Amino acid sequence: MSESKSKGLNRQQMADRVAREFQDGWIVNLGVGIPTMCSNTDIGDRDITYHSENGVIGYGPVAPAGQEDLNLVNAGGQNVTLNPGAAMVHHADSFGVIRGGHIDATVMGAYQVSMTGDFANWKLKGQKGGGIGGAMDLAACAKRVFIILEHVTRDGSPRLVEACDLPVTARGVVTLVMTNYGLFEPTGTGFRLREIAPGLTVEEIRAVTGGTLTVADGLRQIPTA
Amino acid sequence: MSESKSKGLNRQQMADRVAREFQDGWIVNLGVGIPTMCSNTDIGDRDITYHSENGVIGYGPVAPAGQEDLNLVNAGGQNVTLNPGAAMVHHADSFGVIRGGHIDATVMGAYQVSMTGDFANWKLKGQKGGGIGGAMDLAACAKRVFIILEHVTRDGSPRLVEACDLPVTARGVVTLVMTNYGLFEPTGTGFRLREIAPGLTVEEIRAVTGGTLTVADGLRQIPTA
Amino acid sequence: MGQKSKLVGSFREAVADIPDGSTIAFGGFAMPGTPFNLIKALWEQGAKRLTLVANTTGGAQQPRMPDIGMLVENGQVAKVICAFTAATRPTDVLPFTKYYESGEVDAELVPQGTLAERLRSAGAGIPAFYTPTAVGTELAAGRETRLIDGREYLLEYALKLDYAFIRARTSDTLGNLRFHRSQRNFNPVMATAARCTIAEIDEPVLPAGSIDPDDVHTPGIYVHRLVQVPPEPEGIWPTRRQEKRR
Amino acid sequence: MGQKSKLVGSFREAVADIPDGSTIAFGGFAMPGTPFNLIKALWEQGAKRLTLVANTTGGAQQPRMPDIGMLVENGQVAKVICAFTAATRPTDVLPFTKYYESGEVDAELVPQGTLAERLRSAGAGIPAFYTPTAVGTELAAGRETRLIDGREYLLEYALKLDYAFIRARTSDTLGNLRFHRSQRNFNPVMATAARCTIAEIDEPVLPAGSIDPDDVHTPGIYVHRLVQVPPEPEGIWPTRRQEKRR
Repeated sequence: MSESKSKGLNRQQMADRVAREFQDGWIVNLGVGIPTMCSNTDIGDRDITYHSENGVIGYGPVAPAGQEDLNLVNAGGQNVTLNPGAAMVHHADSFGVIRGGHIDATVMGAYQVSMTGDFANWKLKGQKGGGIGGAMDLAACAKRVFIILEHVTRDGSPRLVEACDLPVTARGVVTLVMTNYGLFEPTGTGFRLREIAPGLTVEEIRAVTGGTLTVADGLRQIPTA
Repeated sequence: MSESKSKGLNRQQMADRVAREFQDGWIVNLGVGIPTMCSNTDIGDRDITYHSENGVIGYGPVAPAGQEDLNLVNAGGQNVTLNPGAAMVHHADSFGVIRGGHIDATVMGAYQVSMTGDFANWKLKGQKGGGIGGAMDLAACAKRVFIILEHVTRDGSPRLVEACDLPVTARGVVTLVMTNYGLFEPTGTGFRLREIAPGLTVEEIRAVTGGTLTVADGLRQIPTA
Repeated sequence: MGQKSKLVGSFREAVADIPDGSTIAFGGFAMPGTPFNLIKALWEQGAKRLTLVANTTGGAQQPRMPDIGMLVENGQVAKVICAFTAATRPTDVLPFTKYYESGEVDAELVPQGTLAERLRSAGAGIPAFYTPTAVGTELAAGRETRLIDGREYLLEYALKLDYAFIRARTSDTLGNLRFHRSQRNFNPVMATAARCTIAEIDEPVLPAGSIDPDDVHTPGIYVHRLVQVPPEPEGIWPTRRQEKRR
Repeated sequence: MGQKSKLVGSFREAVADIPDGSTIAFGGFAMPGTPFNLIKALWEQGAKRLTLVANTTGGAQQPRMPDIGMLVENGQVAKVICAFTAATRPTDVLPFTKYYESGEVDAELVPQGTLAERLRSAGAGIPAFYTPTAVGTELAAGRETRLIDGREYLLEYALKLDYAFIRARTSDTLGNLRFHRSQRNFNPVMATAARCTIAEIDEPVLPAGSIDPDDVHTPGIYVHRLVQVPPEPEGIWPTRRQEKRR
């Protein structure tokens, strides 16, 4: 979310690692920002159908300049292309896809994720109103919720916390957390570090992570090639 | 409903009189049986859109023999034609048209109509189960419910009754009742005779009608030309 | 976009793994859009204790086509959820009726619009909704209603399916479907409500992406298996209805 | 079938009779399908105390197009029902925000899927439904929930409209509409939810019945007035988005 210089992975590298979680045949919804970059990642011959809230099922890369269809956008308003076999539906049917449990994974940005799998991404502290968009529907209904965020705030506070102090988007739904420091899973009492970014140590990460940090057996480093 | 010889109007004449109630621009749903015959009536240049439960909006007459599209039927399973500007929707959207209050009038057959506007048309006495189809949705949601039925049963009992003794399809919804004896409106305490069929007297009708029969000022005879 | 073809070689293969006790919906309204070939294959396959969902149990019209009544006669059915357990004309007797009246098969009678909406809700993740339909009738007796803006409404629940059998005119290999005219009926909503949707297709199945995305009626994400309907007599097609003698 | 043309001569004429206090929805998601010309005409017409329904209040992107924010600045708006009262990127400030924060304009923030479903329900005669969305959040505080099959759901009500402003690619004179690509978005459900739907059309309006009945996205029964969008500069069309400087 931030553009500040930070340790560990860059934005595309975070997106790449998350994209490699996608399994053959999945239907995936990518949120605005870093998540959108997942569709740039080469994950071999796995077939992924990308779904966008506005009723686009099966979109492809952003259209090259000059070849945009101005009446075709993804959830972020970018003019995208369509893959063969794409289909258009209206908004109520598109959220029928989401709410009906047909989305295998949704990837979203967030301000905070808690050790119990809550997350917050629609409202800042003290703000009146906010920007919900489709986040609450996706969070409550997708089979898997993957969150991508910078590991710490600009002032160095953890974003992986014991409990969110911002208004939550949904509770207990996050299955995977990708930060510039590593790949995590909420455990209920903290976070489990599954993979670590190059140049970081477990102790460095523990110091800026809420709850108890546990480490996966045979902790792997995230390839960034 | 019955094919027994009976006094007054024949089936097409009943349908004709009801069709003349349709106003320009109306969306109308016609039930199986006599109601279907309303679409044969010439009502001048009034534009009527006929809707069928299975998602046909804007159908026309039954297709001539040999020119049927076997994948196009009305609610009665007849192979119909389409008028210019017709549109197809699926079943949930078709009942969205109905339940959403977009049907100006529905015309249905019935076993009984009560003076309070209840009617019964899905289940016989002592029957287990029945045939509801779209009747309950149409009855509860159309702006106007018109019922066409023979005035008396085969054994001569009234079908326009004080209270239905058959299970009802909906309560308090009927706005107009067409029988072979005349055109009626339920009044709450009986029926008001708006128009009378040729060859019948008010007293003859009163004898076989439930509740108090009132007669419209300047009672007209139904033209049958 | 998933690019693997969903075409399977035969109706038999398409229904082979359906276990006893499944809940299966059949699309169709009168002849259009009815998956006659899949119904016949299920009859041959023999799965038992099925709960079947359709507009009607069939058999009111001539000629007789594969229908729920046939599966009931074959001892495969525990329960039927439909809008007709009897014909519209009380003088027509459905083959199903005697099994229902004897208690051999259970039935849940649902107004047609409520049936369509319960299926749509299952597909769209709406667990329950309110409807004005059937309020004040025997069907609402003892059930929960709610006053909203001064009108009484009945609470209805989503109807989830294990399998949907549907029929369409056109498909590509990914299962993007188009229906012809009133073939559409229940088919699109049943497809969304099922864990596994099997579609029989009238026309030769097209290469992936042959259908313009704006023209797809049912997106391929809702369709899991496709079978091409062969020409008659091997395949079963809608026929002209013959008026029954009264 | 109603055969009278619904085409009116100008955007001004199409919105002339809209009274103060109306509830009006605007279709569109980002630029596609947004009725820019009708929004501009409503701004010129000046109706006040409006309740407006849309995905967003607009103004997050460049170039600025006619949007709810403009009507708010013009003193026409009492309340907005939308999925964003603030931008996705907290660093973007929407023109609407200061009016909302000062209390000059009221807002009801609704998750996007719930908004779409509330509109669909209004059109389809479903007065209320349950959804898993927003359970456990601030939006559900103090509101009615229900446990169904062990999961908690929130009760949501239909959202009826007086007017829907929508935009489509193609129409015949009866208002049978086709949308191009993601132009579709909220437009079809808003059309069903409104007493009066006004559609602006990109391509020359076709004679009645020019669109195959299988290819209609929104049936003409849901569309009451049509206006042809003129070429630029008189008409307003989607443009390439310019990235805002950060």
